Amino acid sequence: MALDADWAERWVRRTADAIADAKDELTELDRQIGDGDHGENLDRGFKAVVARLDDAATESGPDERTVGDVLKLVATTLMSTVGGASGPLYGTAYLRAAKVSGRPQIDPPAVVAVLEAALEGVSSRGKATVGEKTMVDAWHAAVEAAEAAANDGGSEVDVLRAAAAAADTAATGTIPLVATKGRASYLGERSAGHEDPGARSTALVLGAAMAAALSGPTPADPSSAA
Amino acid sequence: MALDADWAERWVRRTADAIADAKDELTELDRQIGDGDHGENLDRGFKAVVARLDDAATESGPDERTVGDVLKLVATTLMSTVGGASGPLYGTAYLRAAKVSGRPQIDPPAVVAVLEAALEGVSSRGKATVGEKTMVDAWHAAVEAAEAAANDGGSEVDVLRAAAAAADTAATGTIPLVATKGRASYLGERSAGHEDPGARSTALVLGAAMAAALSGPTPADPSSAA
Amino acid sequence: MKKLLNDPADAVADSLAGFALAHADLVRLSPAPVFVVRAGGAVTGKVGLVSGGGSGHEPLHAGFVGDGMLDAAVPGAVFTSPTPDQILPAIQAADGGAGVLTIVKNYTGDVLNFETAVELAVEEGVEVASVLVNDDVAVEDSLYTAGRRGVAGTLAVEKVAGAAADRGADLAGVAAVAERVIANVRSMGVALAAPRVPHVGRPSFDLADDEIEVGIGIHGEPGRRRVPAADADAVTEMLLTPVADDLALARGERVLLFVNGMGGTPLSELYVVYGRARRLLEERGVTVSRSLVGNYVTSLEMQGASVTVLRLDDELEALWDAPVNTAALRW
Amino acid sequence: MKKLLNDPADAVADSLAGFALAHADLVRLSPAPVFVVRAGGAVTGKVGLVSGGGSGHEPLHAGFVGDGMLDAAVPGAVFTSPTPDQILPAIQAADGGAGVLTIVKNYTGDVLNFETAVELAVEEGVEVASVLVNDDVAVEDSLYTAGRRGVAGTLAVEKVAGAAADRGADLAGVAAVAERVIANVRSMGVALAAPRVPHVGRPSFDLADDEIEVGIGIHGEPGRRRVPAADADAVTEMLLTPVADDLALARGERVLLFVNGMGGTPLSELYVVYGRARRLLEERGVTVSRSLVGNYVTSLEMQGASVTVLRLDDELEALWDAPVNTAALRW
Ligand SMILES: Nc1ncnc2c1ncn2[C@@H]1O[C@H](COP(=O)(O)OP(=O)(O)O)[C@@H](O)[C@H]1O
Ligand SMILES: Nc1ncnc2c1ncn2[C@@H]1O[C@H](COP(=O)(O)OP(=O)(O)O)[C@@H](O)[C@H]1O
Ligand SMILES: [Mg+2]
Ligand SMILES: [Mg+2]
Ligand SMILES: [Mg+2]
Ligand SMILES: [Mg+2]
Repeated sequence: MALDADWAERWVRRTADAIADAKDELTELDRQIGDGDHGENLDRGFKAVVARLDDAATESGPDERTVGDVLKLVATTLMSTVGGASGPLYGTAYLRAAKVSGRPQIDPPAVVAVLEAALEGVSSRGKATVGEKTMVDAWHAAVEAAEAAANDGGSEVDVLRAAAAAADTAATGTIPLVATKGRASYLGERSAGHEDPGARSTALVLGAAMAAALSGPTPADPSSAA
Repeated sequence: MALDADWAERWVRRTADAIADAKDELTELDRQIGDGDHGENLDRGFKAVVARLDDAATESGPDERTVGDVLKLVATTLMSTVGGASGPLYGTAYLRAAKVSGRPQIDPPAVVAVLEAALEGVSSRGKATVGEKTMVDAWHAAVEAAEAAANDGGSEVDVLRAAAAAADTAATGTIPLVATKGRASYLGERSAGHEDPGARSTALVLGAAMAAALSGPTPADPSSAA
Repeated sequence: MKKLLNDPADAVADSLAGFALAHADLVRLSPAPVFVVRAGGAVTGKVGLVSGGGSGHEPLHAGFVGDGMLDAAVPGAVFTSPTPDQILPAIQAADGGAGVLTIVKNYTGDVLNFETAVELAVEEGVEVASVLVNDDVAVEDSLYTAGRRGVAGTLAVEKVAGAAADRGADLAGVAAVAERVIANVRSMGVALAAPRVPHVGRPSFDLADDEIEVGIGIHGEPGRRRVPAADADAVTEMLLTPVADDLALARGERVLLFVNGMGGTPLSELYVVYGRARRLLEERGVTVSRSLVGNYVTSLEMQGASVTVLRLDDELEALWDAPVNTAALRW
Repeated sequence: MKKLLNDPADAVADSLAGFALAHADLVRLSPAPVFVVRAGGAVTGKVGLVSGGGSGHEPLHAGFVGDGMLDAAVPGAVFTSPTPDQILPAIQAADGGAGVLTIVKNYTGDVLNFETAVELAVEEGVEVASVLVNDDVAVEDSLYTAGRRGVAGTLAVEKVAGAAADRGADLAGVAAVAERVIANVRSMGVALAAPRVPHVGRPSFDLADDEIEVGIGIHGEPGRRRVPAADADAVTEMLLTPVADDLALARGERVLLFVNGMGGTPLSELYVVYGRARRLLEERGVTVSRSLVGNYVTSLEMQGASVTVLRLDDELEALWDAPVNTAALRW
């Protein structure tokens, strides 16, 4: 099953649901070592993305979108609605990802390229490297695992499953770290012992990507009605 | 045993002790239906009175003071240190009481006159009458009881015991009343069910007067060392 | 109970000492008896304005000493009116030969202590007039109360009377304009959380998480009634409606709308209240031609706000607009 | 959680609407995308000043829009930096042809969002310079942090740069004077109780009754360390000492001393802190020649305060003294 614009839209809608469900958890993580708004920020952003997708869905005509078209819409919407650190970071991630996915369908190596582009976007924008207790840790682990799965000849789903699992582990792995980037760095040693909220939300984003790939289009999905 | 300036000084010192002991209780009563400062106000005032008495006590020479001299010192000190409603009210009470006790010693009818003058001072200054849930209720009851005791030929102690007991009962009697004067009147019906702090402090003042009369001068009393 | 204070007994003195240092260009502090006077002292030929009351309402009153407003302020202990021995020298210090107006908030304690001081000042040869501010519509002015309290409307009285004195009005004239403000200003307040008096160590009243206290004063007194917590629009209506009704505002009139913070509520919330109060006035056909929003007549760190409306005419508007230069109000 | 708000999601919009109505003589509000601009718009030939950041710090920044300070302010959601699509039109609205200086508090979010907006503005042909305010000595500026935060010192940068722009300095000149303030201003803050973000429903951090949080920022972030509660003198010393040390103040120097309230602490307590901080500076042989005390850079209703010191010279003093007419700062 190839990953197309429909998949991208399902991914984004599932992300919005996952973020909404985890809103309080993300905010609580951010309350511990940040300013307690990460869940609220992303929820506001992804709700806006879904609203724009809904608007677009009511337009008629065949779906001629590329994967990149959907990701670009996500990028610009997040940039203009999230604010904070995570707005520009996720915005840049989706923007770079969109640039390498301007095709109707993407295969496993292209999925890896999408994740690599996202990682590159986050790290160049935020100037963080692995181990600084940020979302970079989750994106980085995801890219490595995705590459390995693709090299092993895995399917799109295999690649995304590997990425999601690695991001989840990496998010948990931020717990003992001392933050040296972002708001948590103000706490110094006191930041250790808490999970980084951005790494956790990255794991949710990638989990949604895998689930969207697994589920395929369904008639109940408004995006497939267009 | 006649009541002289020494008695007046013992009265005032005992009042200061009684107020200090009851400070939190008075403040709590005032917190319920006022602004929570009555105990603090009176404690500040009577501590200042005691400080002035201590200063005076270090002066040598025979005690030529009248009862009124001591009460006047109390009046002016309270007026300049208590503030709030109770400062001028108690201040005027002691000032008027001082005016009718400018003698070295006072007998039972003179004790009644002192209490009457105090009541007159409070009511003329505060324009409250009996039943408005103020200290007037306690002073008024004290005067009536004192008169009755004096008419019955009671001693100074008898008169003060009657006054103190009546003030105590009257203070408790303010509980069901709805205040129509002072800060508690702002509460309307909500003021019912709480004892008036000023009526309670009046009962303490009169209790101290009786105790001072009962105890007599003792060598341990600094005022008798002069 | 955590506060940025040293010995609670020194709270007022420490605070005034800092205030006087920070605003040495505007005020001078008399440490004993305690009062604050305009840096240059009395202005010869100008009516002097003196106000005062319990501390805990900062910036009221000391923050309003300066050009175009008060000449002296007399702070008592926290929530306790000052004593005559403080008020008397403040009156004398404010007297530039044209007499002094005392502006007293209507509380038994303030009334009695100012009364005594004024008596003494008159004996000393100072010409004194007094006005009582009683703008709080939460209290019915009847035989069954000590009368309406003076709350945030006091600021308007002090500002307008100060401008009249600056313009050269005589004592009767300044008193008359002050009375005109008093006759046309009304307020009502709400508390979401009680203040904590330094030496008391606990909140002045107990309020559940879903209750608010409507019709509160500025001394941590409980209010007229306790109602379930509501949103800003609903709460604002509870405050604005009795104020506007009591003023009997007619269509076409114009007013000053003053939303005052009680000390512990964020400024951003005061603007939410302001916006709603303004719409409610506009719905009544009343024009808001002047506005003030901020923490001016506070009750320590009480959370809550009050809404004050002053009916304006050309003269009051001009006096409101006249220059003022004090620590807390300046234009 | 009681607040004077309607739907928490509308908190910022409702508050700004009220703010714009109350100060229509000074500012105009763009509702979508949200920003606040000086009533008259950009001043032709004058360098425009734009700042912004998360809401919840009121009166910062919108309260400083007006003559002699900011030309536009961009408020984000509570404690969340604004987005480029708000910042860009604010920059454009502030541009009077002489270029725009953006004054950004050093937080990753603000930096990234302003960076993007500035890029876009430059593409649109606006000349833009930017400065980063990072006055908070509680955070070490090292490889291991996101760098010092921008806190109350931001007010001084905005005031002084605003005066320089008013005087006719060009963009490079205004940026240079802003950098000079940044190089000479340091702050440190303490919290006694945490703020409560509208949509969160509980305090931003948990603090026991006998603990204070030293080295806090203005976003409800926990501070550098938690210490037992202490009196005002001791707490003030914890704030002033690192500030003065970091500035390496020498005897004979003169400074602005700014004691800033976090929103929920009574003004009277701020003056207690001011008095102590001033004595500590004087003990170091430093003269306090300018002072500011009040709630200017807040953190909703957080209880606490910060101490800011700005090293002054003749030029900075003159720019500080220059006239300013904004909702929150006026002289
Ligand atoms: N420089 C950075 N590089 C990468 N990620 C970062 C950086 N700074 C912050 N983050 C991520 O952003 C998350 C916080 O996002 P959010 O709470 O929405 O923004 P803010 O910190 O502005 O409130 C952190 O948990 C972290 O993962
Ligand atoms: N008009 C009045 N006449 C008589 N007593 C009064 C009057 N007003 C108040 N009081 C008394 O004063 C007491 C309050 O004193 P206090 O708390 O010290 O002053 P304040 O009310 O100014 O805080 C009340 O309990 C009441 O007994
Ligand atoms: Mg955050
Ligand atoms: Mg009281
Ligand atoms: Mg009192
Ligand atoms: Mg944030």
